[in-house]
Amino acid sequence: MNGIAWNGVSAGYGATTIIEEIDLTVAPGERIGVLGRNGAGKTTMLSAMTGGAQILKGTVRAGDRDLSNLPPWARSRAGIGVVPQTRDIFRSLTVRENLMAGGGTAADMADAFALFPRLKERLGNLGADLSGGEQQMLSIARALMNRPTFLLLDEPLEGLSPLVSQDVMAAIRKLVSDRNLGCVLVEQHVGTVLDFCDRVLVLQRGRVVFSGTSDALRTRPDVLESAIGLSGVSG
Amino acid sequence: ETVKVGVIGPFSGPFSGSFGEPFRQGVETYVAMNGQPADGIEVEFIWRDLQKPDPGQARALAQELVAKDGVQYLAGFVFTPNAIAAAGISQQAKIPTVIFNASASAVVSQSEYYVRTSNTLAQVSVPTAQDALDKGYKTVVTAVSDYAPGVDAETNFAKAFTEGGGEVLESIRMPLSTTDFGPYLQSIQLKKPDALFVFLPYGPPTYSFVNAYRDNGLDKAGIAFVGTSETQEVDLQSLGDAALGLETGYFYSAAHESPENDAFKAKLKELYPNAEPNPATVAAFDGTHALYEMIRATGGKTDPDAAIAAIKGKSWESPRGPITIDADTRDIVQNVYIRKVEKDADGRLVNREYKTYEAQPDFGAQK
Amino acid sequence: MASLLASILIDGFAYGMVLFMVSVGLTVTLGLMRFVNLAHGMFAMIGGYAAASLITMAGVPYILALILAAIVAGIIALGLEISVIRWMYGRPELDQVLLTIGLVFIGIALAGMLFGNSLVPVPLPDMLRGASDLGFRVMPTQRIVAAVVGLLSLLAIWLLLDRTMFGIRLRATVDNARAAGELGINTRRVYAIAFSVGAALAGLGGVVGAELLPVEPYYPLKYLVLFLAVVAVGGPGSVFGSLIAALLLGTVETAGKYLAPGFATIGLFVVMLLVLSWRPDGLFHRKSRL
Amino acid sequence: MTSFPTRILGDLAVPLAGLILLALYPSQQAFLAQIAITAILVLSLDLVVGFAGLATLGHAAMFGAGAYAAGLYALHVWSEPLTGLIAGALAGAVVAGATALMLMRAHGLTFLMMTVAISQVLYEIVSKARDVTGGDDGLFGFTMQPVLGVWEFDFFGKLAFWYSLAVLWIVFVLLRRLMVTPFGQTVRAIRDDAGRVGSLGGRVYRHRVVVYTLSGGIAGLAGALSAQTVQVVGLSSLSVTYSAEILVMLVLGGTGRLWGALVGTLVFTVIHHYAASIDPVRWMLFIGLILVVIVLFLPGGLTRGIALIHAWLTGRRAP
Amino acid sequence: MTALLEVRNLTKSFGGLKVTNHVDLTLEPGARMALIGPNGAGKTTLVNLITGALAASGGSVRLMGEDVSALPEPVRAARGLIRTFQVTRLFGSMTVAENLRIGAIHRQRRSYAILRRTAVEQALDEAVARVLAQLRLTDRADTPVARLAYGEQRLVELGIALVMEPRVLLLDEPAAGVPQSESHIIMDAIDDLPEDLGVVFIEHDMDLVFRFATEIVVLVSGAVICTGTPSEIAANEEVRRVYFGEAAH
Ligand SMILES: Nc1ncnc2c1ncn2[C@@H]1O[C@H](COP(=O)(O)OP(=O)(O)OP(=O)(O)O)[C@@H](O)[C@H]1O
Ligand SMILES: Nc1ncnc2c1ncn2[C@@H]1O[C@H](COP(=O)(O)OP(=O)(O)OP(=O)(O)O)[C@@H](O)[C@H]1O
Ligand SMILES: [Mg+2]
Ligand SMILES: [Mg+2]
Repeated sequence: MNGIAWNGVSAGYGATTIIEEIDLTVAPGERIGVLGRNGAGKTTMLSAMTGGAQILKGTVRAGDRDLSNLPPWARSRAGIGVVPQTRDIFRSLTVRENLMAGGGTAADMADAFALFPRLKERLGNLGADLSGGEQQMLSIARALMNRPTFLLLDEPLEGLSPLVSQDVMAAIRKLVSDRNLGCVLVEQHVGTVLDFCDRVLVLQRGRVVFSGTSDALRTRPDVLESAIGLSGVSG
Repeated sequence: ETVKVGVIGPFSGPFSGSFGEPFRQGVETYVAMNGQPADGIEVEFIWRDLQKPDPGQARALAQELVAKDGVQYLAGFVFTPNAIAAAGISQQAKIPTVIFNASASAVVSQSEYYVRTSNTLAQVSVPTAQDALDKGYKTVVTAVSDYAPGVDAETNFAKAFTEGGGEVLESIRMPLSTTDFGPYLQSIQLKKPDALFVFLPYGPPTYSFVNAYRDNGLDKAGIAFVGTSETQEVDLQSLGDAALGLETGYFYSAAHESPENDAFKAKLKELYPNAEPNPATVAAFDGTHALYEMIRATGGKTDPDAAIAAIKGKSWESPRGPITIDADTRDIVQNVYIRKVEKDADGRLVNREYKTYEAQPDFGAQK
Repeated sequence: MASLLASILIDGFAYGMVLFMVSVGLTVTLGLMRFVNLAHGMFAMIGGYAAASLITMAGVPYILALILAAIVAGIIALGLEISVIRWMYGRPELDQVLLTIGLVFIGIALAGMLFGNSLVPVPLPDMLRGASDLGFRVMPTQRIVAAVVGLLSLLAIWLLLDRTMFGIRLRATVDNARAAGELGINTRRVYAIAFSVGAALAGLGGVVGAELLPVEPYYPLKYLVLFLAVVAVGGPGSVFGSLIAALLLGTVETAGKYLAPGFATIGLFVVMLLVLSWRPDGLFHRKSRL
Repeated sequence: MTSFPTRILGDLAVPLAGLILLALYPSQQAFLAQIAITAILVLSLDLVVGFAGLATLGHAAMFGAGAYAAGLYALHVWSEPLTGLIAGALAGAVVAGATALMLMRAHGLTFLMMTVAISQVLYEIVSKARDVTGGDDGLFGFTMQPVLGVWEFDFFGKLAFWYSLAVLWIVFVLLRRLMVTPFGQTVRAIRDDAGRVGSLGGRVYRHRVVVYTLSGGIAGLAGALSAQTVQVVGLSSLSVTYSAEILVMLVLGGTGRLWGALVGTLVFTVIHHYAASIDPVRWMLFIGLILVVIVLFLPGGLTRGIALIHAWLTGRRAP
Repeated sequence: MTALLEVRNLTKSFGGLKVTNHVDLTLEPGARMALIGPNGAGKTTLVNLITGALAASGGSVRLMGEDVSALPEPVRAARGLIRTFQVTRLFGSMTVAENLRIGAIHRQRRSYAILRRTAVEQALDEAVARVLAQLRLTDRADTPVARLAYGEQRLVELGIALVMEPRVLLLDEPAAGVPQSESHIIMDAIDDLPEDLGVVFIEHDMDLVFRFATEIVVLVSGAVICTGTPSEIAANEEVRRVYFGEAAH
């Protein structure tokens, strides 16, 4: 088994437990979606994998390795890349330095610019001077620089214009097939998730209330209604 | 009978090396040499740390020593404001107090129970000015640190020097925080005086100044160094060869030749192998003598007026030479020696005395 | 007149280079790492004591002692970083203030116990003692050494921070440690290295500055304001800014000494106030958005 | 919202603590008066550091200004204490208000260094004006009339203690009230995000100037108390070192909560006092260790630590 | 009837980059104007210029007929020109209710009040409670904002603006980061605002834009390329090419 896995994970901040008993395995080349209301624990679930939230019970693993007690940088080197919800770009570094910070080659840099031509134009600007969408592009590009084998995307489309959003989803789809990338997508737009993902996890108050294929979820209006608050899925 | 003496001084902090430790060494050396003041009377010293000028704290410590610890005498005090803040307590509670350092002229007059065994700046700088005139210097520039003792030294030196027919070309007051003295020395060099009169606090400023005096070539340019406390023993060895040949006028040199000084130095070395005998040590040593005199005169009983009467006008032979407590002012009268830094037989630097101005009073009190 | 100006410039430069040398390490720890390191002077002091002991007790040559002193300061700093300072990075600045002041108190007490409460000279070799003749006037040779060491350190740090991946990683870590960790940067190691490099530079400064700022237990507190002034005026994090600030402040104070001897300090602080009112982020600071 | 009895209890805490201390140290009233005066100063510092979020190393400038003003007032104008307090408070407020105009646009290290520069300049001026201020020999030679014409200043510091305690009490109660007013809350908001307050129509600069001036006034009040009870004013009352010392006390106790200022002052001075009389030479080592341990294990200062322990004992979450 | 907000010829460059290029806008009372455009088109910058957070290089801003171009940001805000931030900016040490209270204090001009008066307190509490209820945050009132999930923080961000009872409200991506299911809370809150109020909102979610906007302005490279009703914009090929792609129906 060479995927990443949450094994019975309960996690939170300080003494507060936010998510409970999460089980999920993501194989290379697999696309998993996570849905849930505000505060359901989606971000916390990803943070448990990257090291941002404390694991109170269970383990997170990459292949046979238990990552639970490793520092964030070691988890990253185990192949886990992340696009955080708050973007977390380096505001005082230039775009180029932001991209270089995590490593990567000139070829990776060229890939990044192919995906986001806008970034190339802003190469020497400080992260803080970028527009919201440009920061989001930078955050995605930066996560791809050191060629992760698993990519955790926390609302990667926030602030991106529709056209760019489409490009980003297409690019990630391509990476998944080209590099056999495993991918977890947290996204507000249910349609996008259902279209993109093989399997979907629905969280409600920190617990998994649904786990199955996208198509299976489409046929469960009760889950959509109670856990996501939608009566139907629009395009 | 136990007589308690509260000693207030900087036993920690930046001034502990130049004052706090010497105070303690001076007192304990005296006690080791003389035992208890009399049969059946035991002296107990209570040490209280006061790092810096802080009148509020000084007053609080004095009050506590008197009210809680029940001391009969106070002693110590490096900084003038601290001594002045404690004066009220000394006066009202009638606590005879021996000032080990605080050197403004006004200090002793603040309480009728104050006695001083150190010096004032006027006391040392007036004879130093006379000596400069005797050496034939016609023009000087004065360069002092810009604080009360520096200003006292400057005004008294300048007054004596001009009254004796010399000319002060310029009076420079250097901010206390100065670390780089190069520019001052360079501009002094341009004035081409015969000599340079200096006063700086102990420690780092003195060290930097003396080194800068050499490194900027003033000695080679023939501008003589006229100082007071700059070569005192606490700094002397660290100044190293840069100090060789410097001439100063001050009240105590460790190289003073007398049996009293030899005995004092021997005992000090025995108790504190690393200690240097220096003016602050001697001031505390003599201060302890003054305390003993008062305790003996009162048989250890609380009788402040008798105690203070007993010390007024007393003379004795101190390691520094003969000294007297003036009967009127309760301030010290002592010799001022002109010294030159030389190497002794062991290659250590010493202040060699070669001229004496006898029984100098506090000239400052007269103005 | 011309020679007065020349003197001001020369002495100002010489003094400024010493200021730069003793403060440059702080540009790294406070400016770049944003760790409010009031213990900077302690590492300078450690360097000074190390050099003094090596020279007087072991007879080590000056230049070698200089390098060893920097290494000693760096190693002690590394030990401190691993044991206490590491826990302080994300913490509020005032906590950092309190901790480093605590360290300074401990350092002062230990220095007093080990080396006595008086100053300890760092003996110069004969070659570096005395004055060098510049033709129209002389200048202490020792200052020339300080200037050279200062320029070399400037070059070294500039290379390290602006021309290597280490520099980018350090700045990234400081900017957002969580994101840096998530990108695979070993933030702990980056911090530890940067902190001990900063301390080693302080150690160098302590040795070459010892003629002006003599080594004694209270060194860390006495000159703290001086170190901070250089970093603040130069712009935190800018090594080059620190150099300019040190030269500016050095020259201003020197000019004061020549022109209005009693007011040199006031002049220095007034200029500092003016510069900081004019450029609240220091002379050299990267602007960032709202 | 705290309930009525707790609020009253909070208000009574200062005189209670004063009485307890008096029982513990019956013959050290000058020392206790020092603590009370320092506590007033540290409270005023908390306004700037804790509530406005501006770390300063120049707060003693206002304390010193108040002290010199009160001293000069007693020497040359009138030696009545209460008007002297007002003179001191005004002097502190004037110095703070005037410098605030320049200072309040800065923050962080820049602000810190500007406060250092200002207090150094003031220090140099006072030190040079020897004829007026006595330079570093200190300002002395004044005596005070009885407080309210009734209570005489005694050399044991009895009156000094009660007098300082009363002023401390008033200041503490007023500041506690101030912190929960709209003004107090606005100042806290400015500390969190000044730009955001500006976008809501708040005048950040003006609020900062007001807080700083107010704080300066209280610092000046503390200075005046010190001058009146000690009857000597030293240059060190203006020094950066003193500013640093009170900052350490504040941070030790915990910033941003008035209790912290009181606890920090008390703990620091008492430890210092004991450590310095037990071992005058090595007390710094001891205090240094205490500071390091507290920062490492009680983040946020003593009062935060107390809150954590209290929360743990009562099984609730800490604030 | 004068327009609420009139922007004329507004211009701004950063270095060589022209970020706002002779922009004209008119906002009538009751308008719900969506400002859309590609990333980096200069939308946020435009908001910054209108509120005075950034100084314009040229052009003028009139608020209810009065030229406010020379006024600093707080003064414009005090006259009812209120904005939210694209990246949430809350008072991090405070609870949700306290955050809103800061807004209320400024709205009611009590920021210099150094006495605690019951009447004042009541008025403040009422204003806060009203907005809390509107945003369904009442049970989060005493939670420190630092402990909120991102989406909830977005709600508070909006709440601070609402409590200000603005005349002109500029919202920079108010619904970004809020789940689809909850974004209607935000949009409903905007809908509930008094009729005579003008709202400009920047938004990349085309569902929301077409559902709520009465008027759409498209900004590209700092310049307004077209203005129109939702149906006009949806039909515009140019806009589709540079911005929507497949998204618009
Ligand atoms: N640093 C923190 N400390 C304490 N509690 C937190 C912290 N961060 C988040 N929480 C709490 O954890 C819960 C889940 O938050 P999380 O960010 O995981 O939600 P989410 O599903 O990602 O929501 P959103 O869609 O809004 O991003 C929320 O109730 C939040 O209040
Ligand atoms: N201070 C600055 N210095 C330099 N360039 C800047 C600065 N501020 C903004 N920019 C640039 O101006 C352009 C417009 O930025 P703005 O934030 O207004 O875009 P936006 O339309 O809000 O985009 P988004 O939808 O991505 O938030 C961007 O390319 C940005 O990089
Ligand atoms: Mg989230
Ligand atoms: Mg934007």
